[in-house]
Amino acid sequence: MIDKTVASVEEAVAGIRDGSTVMIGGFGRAGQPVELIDALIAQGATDLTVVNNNAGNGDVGLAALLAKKRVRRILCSFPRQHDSWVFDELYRAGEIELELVPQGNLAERIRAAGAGVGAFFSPTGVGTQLAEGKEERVIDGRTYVLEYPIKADVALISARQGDRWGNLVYRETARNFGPIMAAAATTTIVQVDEIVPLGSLEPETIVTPGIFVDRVVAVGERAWTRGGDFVGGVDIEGRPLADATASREGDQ
Amino acid sequence: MIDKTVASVEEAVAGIRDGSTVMIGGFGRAGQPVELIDALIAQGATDLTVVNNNAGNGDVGLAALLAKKRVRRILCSFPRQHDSWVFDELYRAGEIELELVPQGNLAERIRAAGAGVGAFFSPTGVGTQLAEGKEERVIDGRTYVLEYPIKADVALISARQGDRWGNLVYRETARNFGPIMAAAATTTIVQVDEIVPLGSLEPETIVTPGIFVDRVVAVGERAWTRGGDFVGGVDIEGRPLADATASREGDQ
Amino acid sequence: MTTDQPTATRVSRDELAARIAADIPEGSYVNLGIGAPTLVADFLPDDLEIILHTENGMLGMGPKPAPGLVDPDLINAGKQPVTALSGAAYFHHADSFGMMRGGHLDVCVLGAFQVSQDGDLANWSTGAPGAIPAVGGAMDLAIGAKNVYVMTDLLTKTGESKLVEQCTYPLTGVGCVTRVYTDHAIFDVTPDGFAVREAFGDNTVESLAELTGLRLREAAASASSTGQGTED
Amino acid sequence: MTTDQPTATRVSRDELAARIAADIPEGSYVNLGIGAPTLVADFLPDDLEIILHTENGMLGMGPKPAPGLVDPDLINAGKQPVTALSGAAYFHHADSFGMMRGGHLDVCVLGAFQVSQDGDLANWSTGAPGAIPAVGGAMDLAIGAKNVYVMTDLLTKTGESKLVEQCTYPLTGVGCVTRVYTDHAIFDVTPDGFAVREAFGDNTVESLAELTGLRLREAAASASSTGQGTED
Repeated sequence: MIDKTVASVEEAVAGIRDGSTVMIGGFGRAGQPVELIDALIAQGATDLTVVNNNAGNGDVGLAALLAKKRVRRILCSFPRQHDSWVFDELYRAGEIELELVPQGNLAERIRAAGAGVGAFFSPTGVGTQLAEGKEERVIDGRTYVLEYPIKADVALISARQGDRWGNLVYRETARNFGPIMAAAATTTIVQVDEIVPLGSLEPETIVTPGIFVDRVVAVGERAWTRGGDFVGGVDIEGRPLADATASREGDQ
Repeated sequence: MIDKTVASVEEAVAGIRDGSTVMIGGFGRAGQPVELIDALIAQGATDLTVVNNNAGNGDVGLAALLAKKRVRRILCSFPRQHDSWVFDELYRAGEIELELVPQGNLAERIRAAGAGVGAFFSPTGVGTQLAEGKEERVIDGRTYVLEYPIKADVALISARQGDRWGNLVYRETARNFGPIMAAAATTTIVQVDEIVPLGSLEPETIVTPGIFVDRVVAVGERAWTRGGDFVGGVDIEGRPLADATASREGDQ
Repeated sequence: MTTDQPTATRVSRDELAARIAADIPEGSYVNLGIGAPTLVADFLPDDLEIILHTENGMLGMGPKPAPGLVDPDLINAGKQPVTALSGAAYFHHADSFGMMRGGHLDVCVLGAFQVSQDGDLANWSTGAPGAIPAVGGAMDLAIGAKNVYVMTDLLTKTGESKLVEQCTYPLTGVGCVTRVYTDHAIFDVTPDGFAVREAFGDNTVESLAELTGLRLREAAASASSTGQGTED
Repeated sequence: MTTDQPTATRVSRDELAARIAADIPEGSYVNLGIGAPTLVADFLPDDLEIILHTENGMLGMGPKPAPGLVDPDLINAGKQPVTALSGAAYFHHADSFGMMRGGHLDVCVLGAFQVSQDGDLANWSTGAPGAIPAVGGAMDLAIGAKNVYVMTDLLTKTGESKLVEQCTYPLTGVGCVTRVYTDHAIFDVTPDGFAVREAFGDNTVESLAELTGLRLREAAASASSTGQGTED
């Protein structure tokens, strides 16, 4: 029997080696594998290269991983946010390398890695600083730059449900980088709200087939759903609204 | 109100011009837009370039379009089948041009067209006749050949259900080339078993978003489903089994 | 440019958003960039179906949710909570940017630091030393629609024209902008530089030329409007 | 080669299919090519989960349907009717071939006209003048799995070896074959050419060398077996 489920986030992140390239899913709070990132911090792997759309917010999750100096290099499209002080400080101190990649090139380069494409010509970034030194080519009258795949040793992603074969479905815009990162990494580790019996997921609607997935761990339902249905009652970061806050918002 | 639905297959294929490149979905019988192909034959456009996995079977559908000498050139991966006599004869007589493309390169080149990729390096076909004259490059120790997008003026595809925005869902392996051809053509024309009200298709499970679709026409349920459920009673080409045939098969 | 120009008529940001909204035909697929362009959504007529794309993986984006119904899984590219309309569809990031890069969007509305008369756009970096660079989807959006509209004040806070002969800020995209909506006037980008499509209030081609320091001309009367998604 | 060799022991096609099936570990993702390789499916043990991929867009392919339950929408790459197992998933052609090209399949089993000692495969065209060329997914399959197994008779009907120093037929893929299962023996492709992993019946390295006209050696005792899908 194939069983990719594991019992705990500790087991899920076991064996991630120092020096690994680690993709981390999510765009904002949506699809961020919060529990897996915390487990990676506890696990201790260091000298990492991280691929993520951002470079961490506040003091938790990816920002906490950065604060512990576990990350040597980061590839992302948007490291500068109002609360990205951890990255900002490391960057200014020269303690972290940054490869800034336009978001669409980031996505397509990750997709290329999973799909076995050796390199591709992209129209994005042509004539800008971010294409400096890259090979250019005019094809059919339009200028493109050559972009290479981004592969990873490990992907940490979040999905709504998974089964023991590793088949996954996502929720709304939390899908974002999950499916392409799952395919681009040697070992793909997924946290799901819920593990469902094999056969529960409709074959037409599976977004990530299990072939791309190595380990699945259930971390429980998000605060804003109950029994799979959206119930709200949280802020954009997923924090339950205090009663006071809720009534203030209600007044606006 | 956006309404991409049209009332008839005649209306659906109206305006296809002589000299067009036409993509036709399907792999075997699965996903073949039978009714749209028939309508295209009746519509009369000629001097076409056709992109399809095969080059027609028997005397119907694509084979009938070929027999009427409407197709100047065909791009496909597998033109030779036990019943592809129409193509065979035209090809041997030098009356049709063939660009033979490995199936995975065909799919990826179509995908590249829809996704705005200028060209890509593929490992498929390297060192073979089908890569002769193509640019080669060694990337990360592996050899690739440069492949270019395949665009089309028109795509004719088949889906299970569609709504008035053009959102589509497919059925089983009939999905095949549909989603990528929809994105690669200037005008995408879709036949569906059934047009459903906007909002009936679950947003998580829509495979082709309406942005890629221009016209949707309902052609009625396939012979092997009833009320959307599979009922069988047909052969692999979708022809209803005669009682005699059915009982013979039952004996085997 | 100096700041002691006589104050010309300007339209408010809301008025400008309404003006852009009015130029978007029904059936268009539209991406509204982060910041001021987001305002355009508030002025799209309720009785017209215009489909909003958000590059983090959705078509058919609806307005912000009611209080208490914020869904952290349902956000726009600016990471603000949104809703889904009937007919919405979700997809992953590569499909979403492929949709853009493949030229399937009709209109994209973006902010700008500068737009050159060749349609070059600078909106991602001021090039200030020591600043943390961040590009997000800006470069993809810049090249990713049939019509790339810029929404911006004509002048910076210090009175310099954002329409320029050549961008001095780092570029986001080359020759990509098709039209610029400013608080003073609407400009088309043409092979001969900027053409004034509509001057608001007491602005004239001449006064705008003076404000921008550019050679300007009037736009041809019936320039083609925004393309439709289908080619029927 | 001549046809008057003493007849060496051969295993039947079914026996060979069973032998290949026995070499595929549980949990493997496997694509079985059109023709003889399809037979392997019949010998995969029912109590082991091995997931079959068909390049026309499905993982978790099951056996052929019961009579009267043929579903024209549910077919394999050979256009034969199949079924879907619990846990199956459908996807489009670009995703399906990306899955292959990206190296996610563990095993692919293919037929062959010829295999060279460098692992080159020829199985798509005899190069006969006037023949209609057709390649299908052959070239993608050839480079699309961690282990590419060939299933074939060792000799052609006229007694020529299909294992060769260099292919004379048009190539399907270069250096892609990892192992060849024949009716006479199993051969590994190594940097030093073919190594006999297992000789059936009265075949020996020497008799096989004579049949093929190639320098052969015995395979190292404990060559690594098929890789698993995960790296745990």
